[in-house]
Amino acid sequence: MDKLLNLFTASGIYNISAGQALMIAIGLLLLFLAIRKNFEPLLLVPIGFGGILANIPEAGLALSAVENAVHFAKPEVLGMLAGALGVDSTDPQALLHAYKAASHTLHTAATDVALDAGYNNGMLYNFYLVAIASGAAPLIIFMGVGAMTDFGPLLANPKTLFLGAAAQFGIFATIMGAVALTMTGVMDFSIQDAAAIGIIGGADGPTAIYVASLLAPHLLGAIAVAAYSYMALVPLIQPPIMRLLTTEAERKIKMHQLRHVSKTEKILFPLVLLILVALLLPDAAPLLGMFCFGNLMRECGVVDRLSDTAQNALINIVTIFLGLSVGSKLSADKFLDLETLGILVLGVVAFGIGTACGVLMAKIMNKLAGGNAINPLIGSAGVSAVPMAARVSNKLGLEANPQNFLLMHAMGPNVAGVIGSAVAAGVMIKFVG
Amino acid sequence: MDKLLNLFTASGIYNISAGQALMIAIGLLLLFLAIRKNFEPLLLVPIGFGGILANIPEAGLALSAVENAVHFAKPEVLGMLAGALGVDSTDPQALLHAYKAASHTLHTAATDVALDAGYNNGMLYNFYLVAIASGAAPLIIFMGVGAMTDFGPLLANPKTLFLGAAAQFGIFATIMGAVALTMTGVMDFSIQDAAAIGIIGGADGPTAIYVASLLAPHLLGAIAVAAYSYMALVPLIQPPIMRLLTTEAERKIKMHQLRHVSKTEKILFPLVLLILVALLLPDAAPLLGMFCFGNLMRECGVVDRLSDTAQNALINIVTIFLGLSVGSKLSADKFLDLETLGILVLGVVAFGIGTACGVLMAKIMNKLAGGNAINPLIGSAGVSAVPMAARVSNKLGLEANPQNFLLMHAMGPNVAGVIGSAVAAGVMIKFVG
Amino acid sequence: MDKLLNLFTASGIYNISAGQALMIAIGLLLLFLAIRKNFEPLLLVPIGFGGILANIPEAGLALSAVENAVHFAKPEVLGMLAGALGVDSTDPQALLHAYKAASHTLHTAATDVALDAGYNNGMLYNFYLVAIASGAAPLIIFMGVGAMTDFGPLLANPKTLFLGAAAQFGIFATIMGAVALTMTGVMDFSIQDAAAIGIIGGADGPTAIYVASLLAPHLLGAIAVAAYSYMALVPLIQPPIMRLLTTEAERKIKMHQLRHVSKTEKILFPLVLLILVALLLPDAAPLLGMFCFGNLMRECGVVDRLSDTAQNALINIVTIFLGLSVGSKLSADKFLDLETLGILVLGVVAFGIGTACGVLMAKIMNKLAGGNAINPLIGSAGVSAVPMAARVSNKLGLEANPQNFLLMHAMGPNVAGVIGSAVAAGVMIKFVG
Amino acid sequence: MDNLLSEGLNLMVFGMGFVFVFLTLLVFSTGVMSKLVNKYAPASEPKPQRSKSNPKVQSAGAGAKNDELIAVMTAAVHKYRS
Amino acid sequence: MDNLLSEGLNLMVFGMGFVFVFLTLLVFSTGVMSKLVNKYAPASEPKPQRSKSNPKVQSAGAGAKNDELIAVMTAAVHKYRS
Amino acid sequence: MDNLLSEGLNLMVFGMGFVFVFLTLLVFSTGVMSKLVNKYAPASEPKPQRSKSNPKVQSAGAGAKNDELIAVMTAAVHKYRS
Ligand code: NA
Ligand code: NA
Ligand code: NA
Repeated sequence: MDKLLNLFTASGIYNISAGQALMIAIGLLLLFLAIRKNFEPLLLVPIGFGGILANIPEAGLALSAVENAVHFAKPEVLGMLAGALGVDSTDPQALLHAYKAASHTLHTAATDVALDAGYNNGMLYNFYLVAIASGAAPLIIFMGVGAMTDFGPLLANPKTLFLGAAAQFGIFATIMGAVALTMTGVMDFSIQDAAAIGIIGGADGPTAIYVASLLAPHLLGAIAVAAYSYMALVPLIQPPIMRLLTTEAERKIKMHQLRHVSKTEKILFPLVLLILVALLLPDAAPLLGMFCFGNLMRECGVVDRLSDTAQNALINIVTIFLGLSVGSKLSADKFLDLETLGILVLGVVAFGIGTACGVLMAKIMNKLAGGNAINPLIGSAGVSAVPMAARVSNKLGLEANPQNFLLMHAMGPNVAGVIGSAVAAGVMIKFVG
Repeated sequence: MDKLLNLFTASGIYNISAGQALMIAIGLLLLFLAIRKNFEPLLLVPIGFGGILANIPEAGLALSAVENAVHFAKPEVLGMLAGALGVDSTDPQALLHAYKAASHTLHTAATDVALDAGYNNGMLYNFYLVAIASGAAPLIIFMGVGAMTDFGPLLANPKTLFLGAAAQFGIFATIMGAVALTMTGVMDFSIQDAAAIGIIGGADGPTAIYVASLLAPHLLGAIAVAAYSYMALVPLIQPPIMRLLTTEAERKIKMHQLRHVSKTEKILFPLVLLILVALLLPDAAPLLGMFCFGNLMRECGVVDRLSDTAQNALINIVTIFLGLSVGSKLSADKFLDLETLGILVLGVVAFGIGTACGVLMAKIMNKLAGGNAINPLIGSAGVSAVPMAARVSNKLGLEANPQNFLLMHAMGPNVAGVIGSAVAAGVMIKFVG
Repeated sequence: MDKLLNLFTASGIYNISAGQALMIAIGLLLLFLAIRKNFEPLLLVPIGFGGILANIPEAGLALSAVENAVHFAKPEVLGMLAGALGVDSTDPQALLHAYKAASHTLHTAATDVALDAGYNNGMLYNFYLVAIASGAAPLIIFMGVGAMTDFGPLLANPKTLFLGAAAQFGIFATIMGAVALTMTGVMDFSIQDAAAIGIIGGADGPTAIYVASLLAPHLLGAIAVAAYSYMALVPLIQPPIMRLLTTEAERKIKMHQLRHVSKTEKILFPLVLLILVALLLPDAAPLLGMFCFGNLMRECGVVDRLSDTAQNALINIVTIFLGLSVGSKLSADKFLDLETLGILVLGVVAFGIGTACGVLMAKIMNKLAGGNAINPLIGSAGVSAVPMAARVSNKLGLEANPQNFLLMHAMGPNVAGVIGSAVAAGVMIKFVG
Repeated sequence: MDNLLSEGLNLMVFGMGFVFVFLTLLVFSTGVMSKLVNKYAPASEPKPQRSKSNPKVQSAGAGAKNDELIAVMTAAVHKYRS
Repeated sequence: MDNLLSEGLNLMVFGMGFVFVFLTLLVFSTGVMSKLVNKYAPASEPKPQRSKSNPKVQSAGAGAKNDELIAVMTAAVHKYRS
Repeated sequence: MDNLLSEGLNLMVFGMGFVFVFLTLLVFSTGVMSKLVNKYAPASEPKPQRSKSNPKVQSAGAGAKNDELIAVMTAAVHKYRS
């Protein structure tokens, strides 16, 4: 009878909090959006599922050994944790607070206490350590993205790189938005938080996760969910802005066919980019280095089996664990917060500003080029969100003129946007990391 | 000359013990069974080979750094190990005993001493740490199994879940068998050992390895070998029991064709199962969570590349290292023990009881349904051992009536058995973990 | 303004050293050789790229947390590092020296200080830890090579194993070369260094990396680059030696067609080899054990999906990280050294001596067999460098006699050379490891 | 000893009981789910798979030829991959 | 607070500036690279791909048949791999 | 120094010796293994591979056509996988 009671008091149904139930519902919503609405399903299926797992009451899948120990709150364990962390109180909240702020050495000491007491890291927490805290997963995915990227359209018209630069203004404007929210007392973001939130405007999933894991790991869940959701919403977010900022005549501009780009140029481009990174912004070296490496494997033509693996088995494996790990940050106590709301609002603003700046830059470039050379619609593709944003440019072009195929022209700014946000990421890591 | 002597005294032929020779022979036997008799070769080839590697004298491939240090037994190292572990004696056996019982902190201290003295973990020990001690490999394999499982037949006839429940009685009966052996003084199993042995009756490899790694890691080798061997022997173990418990008339019963199951049902099923787990048995969440995740990836239709990878590259990679890691537990000093014999005997009993209970439950359900609706032969498939047990049901059905195709009907209880044993695993982890 | 200056003083262009610029040029040269000249591109593309990444100024991608902390040289951090490492001086060079020589415990203490101070391992350093320092990557690649190797030609004519033995003399002669350079005061190699350099003569990449990582990790970069470069140069290095040592008549010798080898022989061979290793040379067990395991998976015919994965996804993934990790050892401060020059010279000598000994042994065997049975050209294939060396034998055979196809005959000594150098590796690890 | 027995009995009774409770609830939930799905989101007719390629193929030759084609292809693919 | 504002402004100005500087340099370097490549290592005519297999195939049947073949094969391969 | 020389010599002599001893034993063991296998478990005639599909294929068309088929398929498979 005792056992039965034990089983019941340890069950989810007895322990579930309103927050956990809500987060499970949010996880199901993400799955619905991914499966039925095709919202970036490769990431949102694992993230949504991981979010549900992270909120299973009493399972502690997303908690570290120390957090699990605090959750079960045996007085003698709490006492030893307080000793290890050097705090006076054995209040669980105070312990968790001290644990989060702890240096590496104190963190290790607390972990030793928890392991000695028989508590373990949850499964998702281990996935998080290996995939994200190590920095490995976003970098490996970036390598795979590099191996999937064709820089041909960019090389045919390198000036489209300016569009990829302009669209990054969304990132930096959003930082100011976060600063403003803090200064008006609505929210409380540090400059690191603000930078990590801004990167949502980069419209590039792995970059956002990488930056958030370095600058603001406690916001990672909300930032990743916002980044991928808005990337999926690009076909809804961008068109009104693009129509507002362009005239019908501009949307009708037909662009010259792109020149043929030789194999040698494609091989040399990742090396040129790498050397520029090496000379100017070492902090972007991990991201752009892996990206260039993937692209070189693709183009060099002598390591096709490695390139194949980087584009398939390896990126798929890493995506599964990255998604589950991001999901682990959707636990109720971390996600259900006013800050998450702020992040979601700021994120969509970032997308909008980036889109607008890309279009405006394209208009300027068109003016400078005589007014009939560059269709401003390709500017919006500079936010990245490859290849969705380029398709949106193409679609609006076709609406204005059924013979106006902008897809290849928009691929240039589109991949430029990936480089641009990785550069922006490097700057932010350098300044506030 | 000195060197030559050195080479000889360090060679395997000079150091091999009778136990190691016997275990190498057992490894070769497992390879023979796997390759020539087709006994679950995907696992038994790596396990058998790992078993041989683990018994190479002086190579210490399956030993931790501390065990290697104790093996070479330099007095000053033994002294420091004794200090680190807080024991008085420097007797190797006493040290090993203290090391096995050590808390995390003492374990780390001993490992530091061994590493400082220049000893290292053997290759297989490292594989074991990464694949099994972390809990990752069985869970990833379960995800892949989920991605390979079609719940269509189960959804068409959900009542077959009862067969998957009944067949788990083999697990719990075996626990009592292990308890009885201990109470009569024949063997000496703790309740954790008994539970881990019982799980062999679940007829599910990854579940058995997961449970054993949590409850009784010292029995892992024998339990895994028993589980996979008996799964391979299902076509020999089950038929006599099935014939004994059913009448010719019952075996001739033809079942109705299964209804068509819609895509939406298949997508929702893993989520329904996940939420039940979340509400009722959080301790089964890692196993069933990963299983449901794999199945959702399979059925949702929008992440086929992840599902493909989970079913192929990823599960194959993990299987290789899981098998070698299990093999590392076949070292002579751990495997050659009276307990192993007990485990092998109890395991086959568990299979038999599970089979019988499944068949009996099917008979009861058939009676309740009017006597001509459910062929009791499909009950035996409830032990899992997918898809072997379902094929056995089909084969006996065809023997009784050449037009009686039971395969699809038996697939329902077959996959139900996987769920059933994972639930049983969760209960045991909850109660005695 | 301050920020701008900050950005500039932290940029690569401000900080780059002549050594780093030179190493980046060497990385580009390796990429050129790999991509344009087809020098073992599967390894040299990742190694070359990793070498460039490792030399990006200020990025510290190839440095450990402690090395990064020392690089930025904050006085209080240096003071704490000196305390942790137990040295008096806070001079960066002295600290790095003490760090390299530190025991496991001191190493951990220094790492804790660096992590507490906010420094982290560089990306490539982490790859190195996981892939090479753990020993895993070369072993997994060896498993994949085993799964790709057909021992049929060797089994048809097992005497060709002697050719694989003779060609290993290159290894041991090179050790004496390194000893001689040290005794004459030109360089300063320890016996471990000499052994690791010698293994270049084994003409087998993973073996060379495995041995170097155990015996002389500081020389790993140069040894790996030399090994792969010379393997790519086999068609240039070997022919003059082969022509010098053989007569036109010998080169014209046609060999008997090889007998058919049964499946059972192919399955048993890796087991026979494994048991010999177990009995005679436990120190070669990791390398040859994984090799035999891969080959057994290939030949046994019941685990094709594991064998496929070992030959494709798994080996490709590991190759990517192995290559980048080796590249991390090409940082200017470690690579630009007189020793590297010595290694490059000794390596080519090793290849030459190995080739010569293989040919001479084949001549002796031909004499003993009556003078018209064994074409001495197949002896050079005994160095391994599979399958390049066998192709060279074939090419020279065809030059002498357009009907003389030696390829299959040369495959025997070719794979024998792999076994031979792994055995030599085991002996060296045993004696000086 | 006695303790071990009672623990074992407990584990058997509650364990087996829980497995049945859980799977009974699963039978029930699955049934409800299926009913709801078939009521509110009934599946369209199960489509004959690969309907697009079949006509093309059939217009090009008899069925026997296709089987043969597929057999050869499978062999080729198999060879390629192994 | 004030500090946060100035930090944010700094980050915006220098960050955005740096992104433009970097990408401008990349435009320039890429242009130089492309010019050098096309001057010193001009690409040969872009070869029509799979030119070797095409003649063979075309001699063996009409183009329509090939499409069909490839369709069937792709399906078979797809089936095989999934 | 002297020590290094003797260590080097030792390593060379014993190392090379051991490699020869080991491979000699391997030659011997392999020979014994092969003899036993061919005596007690002689291989059946080496089967011409794909003998099952060949007749089928051959009845369906000339050999030349098959080669062509396989060429196309290999190309398709290659394309599919890369
Ligand atoms: Na972007
Ligand atoms: Na089961
Ligand atoms: Na060799």
